[in-house]
Amino acid sequence: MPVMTYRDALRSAMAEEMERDESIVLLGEDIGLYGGTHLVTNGLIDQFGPKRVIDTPIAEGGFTGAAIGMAMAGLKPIVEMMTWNFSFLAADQIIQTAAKLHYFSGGQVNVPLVVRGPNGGGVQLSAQHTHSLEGFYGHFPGLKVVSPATPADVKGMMLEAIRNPNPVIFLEAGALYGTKGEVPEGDEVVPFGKARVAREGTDVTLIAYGRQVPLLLKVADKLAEQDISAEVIDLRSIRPLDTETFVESVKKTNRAVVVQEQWRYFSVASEVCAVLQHEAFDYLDAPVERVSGAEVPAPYARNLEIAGFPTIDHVISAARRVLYLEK
Amino acid sequence: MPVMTYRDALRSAMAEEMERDESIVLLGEDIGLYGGTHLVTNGLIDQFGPKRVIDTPIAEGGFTGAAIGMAMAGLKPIVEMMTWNFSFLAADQIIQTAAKLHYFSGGQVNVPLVVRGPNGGGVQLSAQHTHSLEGFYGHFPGLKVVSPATPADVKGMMLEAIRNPNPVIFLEAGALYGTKGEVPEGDEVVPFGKARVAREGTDVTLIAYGRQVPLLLKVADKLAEQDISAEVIDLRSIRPLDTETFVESVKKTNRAVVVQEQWRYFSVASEVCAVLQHEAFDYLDAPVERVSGAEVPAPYARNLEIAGFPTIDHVISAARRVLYLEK
Amino acid sequence: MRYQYLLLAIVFIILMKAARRATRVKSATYGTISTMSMVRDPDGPAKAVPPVPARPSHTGQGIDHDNAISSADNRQEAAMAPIIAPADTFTEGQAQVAYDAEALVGFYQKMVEIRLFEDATTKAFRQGKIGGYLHVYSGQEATGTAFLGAMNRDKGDVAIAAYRIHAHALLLGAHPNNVMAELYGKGTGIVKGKGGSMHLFHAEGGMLGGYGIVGGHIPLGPGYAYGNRYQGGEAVVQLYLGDGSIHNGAFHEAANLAGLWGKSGLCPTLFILENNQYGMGTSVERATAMTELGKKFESYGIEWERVDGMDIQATLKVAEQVQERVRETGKPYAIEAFGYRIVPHGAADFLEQYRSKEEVAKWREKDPIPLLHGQLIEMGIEEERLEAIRAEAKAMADEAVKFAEESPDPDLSELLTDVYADDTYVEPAG
Amino acid sequence: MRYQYLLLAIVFIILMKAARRATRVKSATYGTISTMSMVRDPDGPAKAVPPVPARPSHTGQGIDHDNAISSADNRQEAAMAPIIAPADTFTEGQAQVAYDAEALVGFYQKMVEIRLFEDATTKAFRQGKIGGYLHVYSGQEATGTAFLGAMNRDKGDVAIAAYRIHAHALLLGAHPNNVMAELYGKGTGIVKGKGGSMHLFHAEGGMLGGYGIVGGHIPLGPGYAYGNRYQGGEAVVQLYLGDGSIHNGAFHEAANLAGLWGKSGLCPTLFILENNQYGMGTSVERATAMTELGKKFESYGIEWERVDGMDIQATLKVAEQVQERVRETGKPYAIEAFGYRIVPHGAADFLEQYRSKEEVAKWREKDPIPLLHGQLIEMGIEEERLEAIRAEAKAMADEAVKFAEESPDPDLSELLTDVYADDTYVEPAG
Ligand SMILES: Cc1ncc(C[n+]2csc(CCOP(=O)(O)OP(=O)(O)O)c2C)c(N)n1
Ligand SMILES: Cc1ncc(C[n+]2csc(CCOP(=O)(O)OP(=O)(O)O)c2C)c(N)n1
Ligand SMILES: [Mg+2]
Ligand SMILES: [Mg+2]
Repeated sequence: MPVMTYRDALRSAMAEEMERDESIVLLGEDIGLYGGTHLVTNGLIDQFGPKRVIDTPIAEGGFTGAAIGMAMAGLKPIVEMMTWNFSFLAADQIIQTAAKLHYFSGGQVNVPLVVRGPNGGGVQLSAQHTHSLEGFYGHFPGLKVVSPATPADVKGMMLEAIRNPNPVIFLEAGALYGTKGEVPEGDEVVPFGKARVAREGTDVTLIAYGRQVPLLLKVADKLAEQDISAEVIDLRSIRPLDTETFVESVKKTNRAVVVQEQWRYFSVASEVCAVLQHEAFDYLDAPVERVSGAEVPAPYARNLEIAGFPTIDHVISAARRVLYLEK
Repeated sequence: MPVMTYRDALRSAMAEEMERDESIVLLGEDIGLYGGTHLVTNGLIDQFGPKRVIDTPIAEGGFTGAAIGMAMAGLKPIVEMMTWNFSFLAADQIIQTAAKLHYFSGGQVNVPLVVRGPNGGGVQLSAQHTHSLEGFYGHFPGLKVVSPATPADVKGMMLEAIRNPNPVIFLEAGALYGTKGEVPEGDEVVPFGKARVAREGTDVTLIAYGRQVPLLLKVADKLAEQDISAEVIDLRSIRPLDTETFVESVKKTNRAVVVQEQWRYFSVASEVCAVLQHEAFDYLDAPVERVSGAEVPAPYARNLEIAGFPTIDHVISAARRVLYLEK
Repeated sequence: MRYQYLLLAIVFIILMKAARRATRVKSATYGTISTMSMVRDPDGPAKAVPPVPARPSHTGQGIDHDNAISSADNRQEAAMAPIIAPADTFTEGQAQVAYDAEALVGFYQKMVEIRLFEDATTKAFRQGKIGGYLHVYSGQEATGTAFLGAMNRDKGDVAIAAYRIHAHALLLGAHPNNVMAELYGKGTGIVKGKGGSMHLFHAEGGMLGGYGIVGGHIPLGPGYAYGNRYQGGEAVVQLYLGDGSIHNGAFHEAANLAGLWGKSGLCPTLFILENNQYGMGTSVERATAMTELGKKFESYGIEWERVDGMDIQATLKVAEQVQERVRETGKPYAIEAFGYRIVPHGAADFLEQYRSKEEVAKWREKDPIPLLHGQLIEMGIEEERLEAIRAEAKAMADEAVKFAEESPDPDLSELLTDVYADDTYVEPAG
Repeated sequence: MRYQYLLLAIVFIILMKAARRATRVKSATYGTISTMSMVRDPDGPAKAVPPVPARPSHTGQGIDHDNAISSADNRQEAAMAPIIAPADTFTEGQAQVAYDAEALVGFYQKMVEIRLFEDATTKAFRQGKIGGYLHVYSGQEATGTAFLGAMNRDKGDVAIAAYRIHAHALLLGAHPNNVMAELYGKGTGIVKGKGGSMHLFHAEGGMLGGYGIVGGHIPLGPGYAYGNRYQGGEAVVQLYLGDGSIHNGAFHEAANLAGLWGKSGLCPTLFILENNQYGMGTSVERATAMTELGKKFESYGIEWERVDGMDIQATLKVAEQVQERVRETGKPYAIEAFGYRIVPHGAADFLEQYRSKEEVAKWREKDPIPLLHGQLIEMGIEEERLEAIRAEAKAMADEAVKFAEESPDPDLSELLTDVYADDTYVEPAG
């Protein structure tokens, strides 16, 4: 299997599908001439022309709404949020229109729309440019929300996202754009609503998605050094959420740690805990631990920023807590 | 103590405080001449004039942002969202500016702002006009988020909201505007971050906020008929969340049901479950049950709408499940 | 509680009487046409529908009147002078087609159908049979009737509008029975009872909604237009918006995209700005310092003209011409249809503290239906024929009500369908 | 990985060389002033800073060049003709004050200080000492320098701006050391290391931010202006915005509120639209069909004029006059300052696929600093004096770098403070 970066895998999913299907268009700020601020769309304007790779003014609400209109007219638009931090300006279009149109039209209108872009913290991007919005968008029925962590998944899930007849919130792990991995050639769709066991283990289940998945794999390595066998679950889909996979895992390990970059309250980790205490009540040997970001807007200074994100040490310590190896 | 409606208690908190403090201004759509679509501000333009009761164009983002500017200039603006459903258009201003300004200015700027309005479903308002946004806004540090359920609380918490130096998301239970209750006279502030035991009981803890609180009180009555003694907790504050009160209650009752109108995933109830399984792990005799709205955009037809909201029967049945009286 | 309702009912009757008094002279000239939910026996005197307690828009709880209006000064400081229709700025149009009396009779019929249908909806709302929000189009019928009439479905033309849209659905061929059933929240409703008054869709007829967030639907228009042209289509999108929505950022962003995409002929969008002078209770003067609303399109390189939105002969003159112009150029174009909402904003909003009865009365004199009625009589159409049209329209509305009342509620299973186009499982309440 | 970095470094050197070649002629005339992060020894030839691999803006991961540009046609179809400055539309202003050479020397000093300070920031960014986003003001100094100079702090004037704001902070009296320390993310930073380049605040000097969401700060301006007037203040709010932000809904809503509130004299806001012809990589022509940006203010009843934003004598002529005009009327007013960003959008954006080197070179000839330099020489100011100013400015920048480098990181406890103004407890990570 060819090895490629997360960024390339993503671009190739779009480019390949655009070659197959003329109804796909891209919209976003500086995705064309400029090449995309994260170079995800670099070169696509040359390949497909400006009618299909549409540079827009800085008007997230407007062009997301326009993309909904395009979807109604039979296109399959892919909107780039330059970063998801700007999507608050499109929240009304996403939540009030895209998510509900199929329902309140009594099924008369479909919205096959993908809204994609980098999500989560970068390096010192500070308060307004650092958000993890899985729970935020995941809350709304009518949307599908995914958060792929590997090059293979980002390609396979983008293919699925484009072909899916619903509005899809595609939360890329911006921090992982440059990471590499094997990517199956051709048309390997990764379906939504299926979590992935990223590593098998027996003593404790570590659960995350996106940027935290590679972090958990490192944690698992370190725990292995302490003779602790950790199973790592990559949720991949946020809505629908595959509860079965992690519940089954915890029924086996009896202990779980959920890790996320986002804030603790009303979050993905809250949900996972709520599901686990319900579905694996009799299996849990310890309270499920959550590891989350600090409850603060992201600071700029690197030392503060690092202190505000979940770290390997946080997770190790949480894993040891659920194993009653430390307090 | 005088008895008044939730609506009047709310209005009187604002009117009394406006008489005491000239720096308070109101902004919103049709809050002045029209009287407010829910009549919460009715008459205030006559009392305080159009410079203090400012009718705005339909521009939620713009006037919320302007209110932030006013707060920076030393005013204490109270913004009315005609309904919180329109606040997605102001989400950027609320989340990106109001919530973070104090932090990213290194403490140089305060934002003493209240954004208020009716939240939650009404009667047949359908998909775009039916949202419960406690978890949505509660997720963001920098905001204070409250959801009062009684006339006394709505008055006392509005007084606190106005005097609080932070941006406050004030989620009124629109469906309760006409309900009556005793309201202490004068300056009785209800502090944020303190839940309320709305009814004491010993067998099961029922937890909610806003519109569901009166519903839980009815449930408790019905359970009493079955010789089940239910304790009812009204969370009141969403951020900060008073976890102590409900954890203590569950340590006593060993069983809990959390009820909310909002969608199940990544919600307030998720959080309460997550906290309970962690803080009361050894006390829980049964998994905490959640009762939430159906995972659909709100339908218009009355029968569908009713079927989509949590009901007394849902809660009774959940309470009986945690007591192992039914499956 | 009962006492409050009684008080409300009394206030309501007084208001109704005043409104009737104000319009009596004019209404005498147009027989059964009424707008304040009065059902007139064609042969007898008008009878007011027995008022049921109006409900406030949100909760079903009573409204309190404790905080009566106290200071006229503050109020005056806030209110502005009533707006006068800038009649001299209306364009005449250069219609190829001259509409003869026969054609106009057809338009008369359409307008009457809408009016009487909507009168019936208002009545049903007051009876508590229709829930949620209900916004009727009374006074503005000439605009929708002319412009929607210019649509060419063979070419794929569609309309996208906000929430004051019963007329749009009816004019684009939705069956009145299904529209009424929708408002009743019945399973036979045009969107299965899921949407209600604000979310009417009739995709087959080109009616693509039906949206409740002011301004929120505007970006959809240029997007649809682009999407259609991109695929080689030749559709024109009619995009209806209100004067209140024009100050919203969504308008600005969408109009700018339309202008921009229009440069390459990829954005055949006809903006139809219905300036009825109020966004809910806020007059144009109180919403913007630059009140010449159509001119705002110039910021986006979009040409525009203003028409008298209450005179169907004026709107007709323009409609077909601009529709084809947009089709040919692929560029957006804008119409400001200047008019007036002669009814309250929504059916629940009976308190009109923000405008005077005199102002409403003045504008009711320009009501497009009696206006056309008078013109037709002058052209020699016989009153009996128009009377028959009204009777038929009334029968149509009655039939719709009957259909709606007799229709079953939606099946409860409908709650969980249409969330996802691929029927992904969703959880029920509880 | 290493190979990629090497490749990047080579590409980078080539780009730098090309840029230098393009500007050599002109740059020879202004001594040590440089913008492409070249540090010149005052006595010797220019030396390029050894290029470190530029990082893409988000991840610190390498950029791939696999998808090289293949089709020139598509690119040409997308790009539009370069914009020419509409010089004949610039207003002359009727300044009461004529600025003599001595005063202009003062402005020269300010502009040079900004330029050299920012050159130092760019260098530090390339060295990896400054993180996040870094947007410098090079080419636009004449605008900020003139307008911010017209502020009257005794009357409470303030400025609110976006993220290209080092100049604003410096000109309003923030100490360069603290500004630089902020960019370094140090505890001595002007906002304690919490904000970085985009969030500079110096409330004492009237600098109220520092915002990173395009358009998001605009509504704050009219709000602040209203708030101040409401309390009997006489402040003017200078509200800086870019050409890219004007298509955002936030602009539209805010400008409309400003116009409206201005009718009652309650909105003394001076909009300063810095039209540097690009929003990131998108030219004005590619962002709107109506490219006369200042004219967009007319939609809100706001008067405006256009000035040459690269000629400080032009901006000075207008600045004081309009500042006082806004103060007197309490109404908003707008300036379109037409100029050019002669540097990449952000310090990480070295790939400029969206504009030609020729275009940049052409505009570098209008660089405000050499322009004023030439004017001053013509006025008889001696080169030595200007040289000394540049040397001092360089020393100031060096000192700021030294201060920043030697400053301690913020105390870790700072992570959890300033979330709430009343110090509500917040939880740490973990
Ligand atoms: C974003 C948003 N804000 C507020 C409302 C409440 N609201 C419904 S209709 C309306 C007035 C709209 O006025 P206009 O656009 O002129 O349309 P008209 O009612 O006159 O047809 C308002 C404020 C809403 N639905 N959406
Ligand atoms: C809402 C939003 N969308 C996109 C961005 C990314 N972005 C940062 S600066 C910029 C360009 C802004 O251009 P302009 O307003 O002209 O200011 P200039 O950079 O030219 O000073 C963009 C698109 C952002 N910060 N906020
Ligand atoms: Mg209107
Ligand atoms: Mg710019």
